[in-house]
Amino acid sequence: MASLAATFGRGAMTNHWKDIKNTDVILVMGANPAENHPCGFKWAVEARDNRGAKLITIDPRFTRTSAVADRHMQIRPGSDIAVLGGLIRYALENDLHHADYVRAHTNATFVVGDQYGFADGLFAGFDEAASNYDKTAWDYERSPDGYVRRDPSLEHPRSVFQLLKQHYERYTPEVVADIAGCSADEFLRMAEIICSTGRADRVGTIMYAVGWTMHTVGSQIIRTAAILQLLLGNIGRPGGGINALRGHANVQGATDHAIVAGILPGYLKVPTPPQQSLAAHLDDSTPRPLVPDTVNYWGNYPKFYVSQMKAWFGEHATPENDFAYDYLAKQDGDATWLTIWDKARQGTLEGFVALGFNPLLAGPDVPRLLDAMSKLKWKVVIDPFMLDSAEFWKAPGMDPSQIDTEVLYLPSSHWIERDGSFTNSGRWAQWKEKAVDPPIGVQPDTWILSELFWRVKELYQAEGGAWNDAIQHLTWDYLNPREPTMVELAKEINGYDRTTGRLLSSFGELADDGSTTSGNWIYTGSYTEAGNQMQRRGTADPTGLGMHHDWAFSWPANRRVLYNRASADADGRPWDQSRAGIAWNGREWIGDVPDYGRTTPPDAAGAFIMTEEGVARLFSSHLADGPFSEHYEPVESPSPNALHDNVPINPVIRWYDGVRETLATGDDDFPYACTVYRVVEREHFVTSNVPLLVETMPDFFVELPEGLAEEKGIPNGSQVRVWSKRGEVQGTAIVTKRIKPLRVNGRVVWTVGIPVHWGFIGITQGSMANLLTPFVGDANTRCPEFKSFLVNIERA
Amino acid sequence: MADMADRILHRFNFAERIVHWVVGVTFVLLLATGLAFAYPALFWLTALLGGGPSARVLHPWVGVLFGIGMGFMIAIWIRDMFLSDVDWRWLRAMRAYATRDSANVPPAGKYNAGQKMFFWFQGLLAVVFVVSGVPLWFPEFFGSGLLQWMRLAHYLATLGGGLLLIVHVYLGTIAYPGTARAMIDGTVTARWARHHHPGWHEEQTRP
Amino acid sequence: MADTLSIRRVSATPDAYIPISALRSAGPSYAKLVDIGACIGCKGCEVACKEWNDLGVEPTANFGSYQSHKDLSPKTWLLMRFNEVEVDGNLNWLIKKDACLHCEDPGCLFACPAPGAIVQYTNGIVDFNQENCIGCQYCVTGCPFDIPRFDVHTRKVSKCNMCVDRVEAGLEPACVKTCPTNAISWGSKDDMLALADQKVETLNARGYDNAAVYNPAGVGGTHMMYVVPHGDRLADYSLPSDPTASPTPMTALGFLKRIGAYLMGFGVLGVVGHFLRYGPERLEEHEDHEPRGDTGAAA
Amino acid sequence: MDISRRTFLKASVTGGLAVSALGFDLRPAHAAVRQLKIRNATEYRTVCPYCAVGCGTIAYVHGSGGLNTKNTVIHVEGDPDSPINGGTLCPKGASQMQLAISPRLRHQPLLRRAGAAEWEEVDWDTAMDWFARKFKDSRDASFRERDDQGRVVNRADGVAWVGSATVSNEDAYLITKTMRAMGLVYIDHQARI
Repeated sequence: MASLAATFGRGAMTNHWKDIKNTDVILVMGANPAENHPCGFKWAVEARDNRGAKLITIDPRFTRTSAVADRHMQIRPGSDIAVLGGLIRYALENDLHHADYVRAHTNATFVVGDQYGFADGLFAGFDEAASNYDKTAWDYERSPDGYVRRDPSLEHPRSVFQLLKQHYERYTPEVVADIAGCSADEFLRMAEIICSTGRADRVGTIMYAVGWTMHTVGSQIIRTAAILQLLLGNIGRPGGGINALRGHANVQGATDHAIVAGILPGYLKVPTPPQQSLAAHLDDSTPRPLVPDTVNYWGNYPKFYVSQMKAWFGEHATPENDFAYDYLAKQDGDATWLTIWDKARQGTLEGFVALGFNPLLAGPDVPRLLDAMSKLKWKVVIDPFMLDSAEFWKAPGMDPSQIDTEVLYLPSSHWIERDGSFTNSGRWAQWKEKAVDPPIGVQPDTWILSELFWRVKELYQAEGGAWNDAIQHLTWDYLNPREPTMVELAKEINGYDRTTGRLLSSFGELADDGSTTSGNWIYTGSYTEAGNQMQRRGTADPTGLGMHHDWAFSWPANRRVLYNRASADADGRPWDQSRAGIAWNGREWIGDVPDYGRTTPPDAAGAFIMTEEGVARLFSSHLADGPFSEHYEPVESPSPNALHDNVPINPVIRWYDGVRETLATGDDDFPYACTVYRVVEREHFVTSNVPLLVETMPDFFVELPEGLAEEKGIPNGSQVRVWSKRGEVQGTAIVTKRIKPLRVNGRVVWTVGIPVHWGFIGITQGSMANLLTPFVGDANTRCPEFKSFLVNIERA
Repeated sequence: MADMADRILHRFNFAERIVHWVVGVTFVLLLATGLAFAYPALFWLTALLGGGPSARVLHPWVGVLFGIGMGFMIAIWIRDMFLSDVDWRWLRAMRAYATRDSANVPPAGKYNAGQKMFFWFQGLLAVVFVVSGVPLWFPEFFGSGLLQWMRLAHYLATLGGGLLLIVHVYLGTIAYPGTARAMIDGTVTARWARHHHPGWHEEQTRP
Repeated sequence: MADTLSIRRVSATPDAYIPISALRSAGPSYAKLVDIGACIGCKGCEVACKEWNDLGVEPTANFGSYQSHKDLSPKTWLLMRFNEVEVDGNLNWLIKKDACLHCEDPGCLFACPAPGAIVQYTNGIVDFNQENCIGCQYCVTGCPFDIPRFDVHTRKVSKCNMCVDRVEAGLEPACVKTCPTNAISWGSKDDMLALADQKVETLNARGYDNAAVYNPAGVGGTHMMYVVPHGDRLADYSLPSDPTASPTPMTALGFLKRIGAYLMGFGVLGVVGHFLRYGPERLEEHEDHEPRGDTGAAA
Repeated sequence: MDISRRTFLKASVTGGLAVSALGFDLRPAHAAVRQLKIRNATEYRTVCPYCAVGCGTIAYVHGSGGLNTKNTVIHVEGDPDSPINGGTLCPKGASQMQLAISPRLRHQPLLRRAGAAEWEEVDWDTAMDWFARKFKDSRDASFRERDDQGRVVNRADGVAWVGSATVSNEDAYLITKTMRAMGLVYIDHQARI
């Protein structure tokens, strides 16, 4: 999501599930929605059958999505940027981009400073010693008025448009074919379909998921796609967008509410040590407009931050103490998933709590995780089912007597035993009713969390200890303080006017003087004086576009399509009247909830209100690894980098200790590309407790191409062993026509695939896929590289 | 002559009678339940074997008994059942036999040609029953095309067996009194023997 | 009794026994339409079928396929079959929902000897009534699609009943309800035929020139129909190209049974007639006759 | 041959052996249609717990909710009103009932001591005391009010909290609020997008 925010200002699926029915072209890449989001995928099939939309898949495998697609192109895992870069080039070379849109709604017109450059696989500003970029090298050029210089003609050689053209010039169909292993002809056929939407009367969508994020260049893959969609004028429009398909019921909500390193609820930023005062934090975190005509909505950051502190610390958050600014920890450096495990492995992390999560199987590099877990002093696992992570000391090959980690397992209640809301991938927060009470002996998460809070708080009161004002002063004004209700929490998230005590109805009402509270500003409006908006069940669809404004609540402000100002041209006329997102009627915007002032005239500001540019960023300095994307090979690759073998892999990857030694080098011990995925019958690990699902997909398997199976003497259905430099797995061979050999840089590359769903606990057991995966992540998000690594294979 | 006519001759020994009745009883049960399966109007006959489901279960097992009985029967009697010249003449004179024109019926031995033919037909049908019955017993191991033909064959055998049974029972009971006792206590009167099986009678009464 | 459950045919029961009330109202005729071109093979229907009908779980093992079971079973009435086929150089993953097609002329029902074990409702559903099933498996033999499965433990045959309990309550079958991509549709047979034509047109427009509706005439049409993208390659979907409810041996058997009934009837009448004409044989009458002819053969 | 089996039935009965007028009772055939299993269930509208499509579902529950009763989920299927899924569910969604009432669900807190080869059962009170004690001890041991450069950081680096993308927004919010107040920064969940 980092890259969507870097491009558009918000990191979320731009459109929503039902909106996909409005499209003309669906590119499914880095995702397999038929497998992982079947009920959302129905809208793609609907578009295909009812609108004649073209449904195409680009994937290392012919998937169940491909089974109903119009075309499928097989590529090598990890070659996505090359393919997407090739599409950008194709669109620009053939003038297929939506010129009016690009001029009106992107930073194509912006002029970049002359210090910027790209050569030999490196952008300007690379610091070899620190392995990172000095991003000031990517700054825009300023006019004398202090604002960015713009060239509406797009002719300026350092205009973003020209730089973009120049940057992707190298991604010719032949280069794409060489890197991805497809044929140039097949690529061109795909390009023709995808780039057919660069017109006002056509619109295309992209569905992606972890097939893109789980790479060392994951963020930049998505950036490339976002650039493509901007060039084709597909962002903000019904039927368009770049749609991130999330994989758990409330990934979106849990991210919005920031169970994530580095952010606070509502994508506010976690303070850092250099920001020693609230003013310093707000100054760093509040962007300044780069052009005069931008809404720059993040300019309201102080209101969101202060309101959150008021929600959390109430009367203890005062102007005098910087609204309890020091109550929150200041984070130094990265604190994500991989870093947590690295800290555990180094022994600096003592305790680890996993709630509703099975980290051992969620990898990567399970042997390393087992080592890290064994070094913890204590670990608590909270889940309705027993998890492999709770019994890691019983994992195959482990000797419990050698492991001193104390482990507590707490059985918690289920989704069906609680009310509350889930926010789906399309940002719809939907309230669910509690159907039954939890069984005797089981406690709800809220109870467990409250008990932990109270017992820790009481321990501090009884015996003192480290500084704990924040704990003592944390607002906990629930009717039953030992178990807050979901409604109480929902209202706290929404926020109150502290003067009147009334629930707020919009984040527009938030103030930075402490007079309002809001636990999460983007959810303000979800539980108002009019009631629980997330529980609404109105099915009316007056636009016919499937927006359903009366169903549940869609953040922000019940808006269904993000950036919908861009669905209309500079004058506020929809690009396509039959698929109008919003339209200017001379007085106000009608249609969807406008992502713009309701009565702000079309020419008053740029369409992308969350960026300081006011427009979407084709060129963005918000990612660590470049303002444009560049193809880098996976850290384990069967091929040299065809573009610049001196910089084969992403140069700004963060390396953890001892990881490089666990990677296969260019030798032939590990000749095959391997990728990991889900199957529809399972969802990660919890489904190993569901008999009907175990029945439909019982065993761990290895999917391998017919030719490779023949070469290796592996009959279909036999047992095979697959091993990487880190570990090995064994499973049933599914010999398939659905994976073909690819010709990459002149040599044949085979791909094998394995599913992620098995562990040593469950109705059936099987190899853990993450025994194979490397402990390395994306340069921005540190999302692990699960999708492309090297293995060898033989008959077991 | 009268004493002589009333003399008792031993026609079938105990083993033969057991075999006959095993085959007879099982065949009647099989025929009844078979007809029940073939004709919905006769489905009530399954009650003989405890109703539909148990009739379906038991019918093949009864069939096994029938098959075993037939096996013994064939083993015991086959040597006596080859047709002689007299038998061929007998067959040509069957109409005389049926119309009680005994003067024109060639003299039979222990078995007349009709009985011999009955034996052969019954043996042939038994083979058809068994061969077609096994697949129908275990249909899961056979293709439905084959099974359909087997059903047809099984039915044809049933039809043949049923018709034979009608004639056999009729002739063995009310049409020719004194016959049935041969299969009850194993004896016949010399008179009966002399009339129906003069050759055999002569053999038995030869001093 | 809802009209939808009016009985149309009952196994091993002549039409004369169907109550007049059942014939009075035809009621709606339902059909399920499976658009193979929209099926993603997610097995949602397979699971929903098992869950709704409480069929129970069977141990399975991966045998080198995405397919869960090798075959239908008494506990698996619906099975997604996966087949990878190359057509004109293009790979096709043919995924077929295998379950009872609910024939208009049901071969199973015709073959069934147990009265009331198989019932066809006027709404088109062919249902097995296990209470009356005798376990002979003739229905298995009679089915041109190889659908019914015999349970060796209960000695009964079972198959998809089109969720007749749901249909009777005004709901669609569980598989239809659950299908994520709307690949299974439900409605009156007429509506489904019309929808099928539309879907074929859509497929034609997408380049599937041989797209076809599978509603085979040999069984009088079916109440589960398929829209098949490659209508010229039915075998790849394991769909018989010319199924029939009356295969030759069964037709012959039907004839022979009629003749056989007469034959056996005449057989009985014949011996009765013979007895009436000739009566029991009285040996005393023959006392004085010695049979003629030699006794050489017996000697 | 174009003679249906039906005509044979007719013929064989009418013209065949003695026509039995026994009369076949059709009632069992009707009764065989089992009653709708959800007919007396209470409906609760909820959301599928698996992926992030957010399919609306209806949980069918038996039990009146009376003082002496404990209600049970008997079936879950799609909510036809939902504009997202329109009542459809994938195999995972369609089998939710088995997730809700699985015999594999645990009802007992368990503690594994250092070096132990097996779990021991503990009651909730002991478990939560243990949890709070460990949490506080590690927080105390790792807490830093100021970093090496003397800057206020108020941070506890000794404890990490992960999860979860499977809890509700309200629980997620409470987790963040509580753990941030505790001074944790090592906070993450399943988000990989």
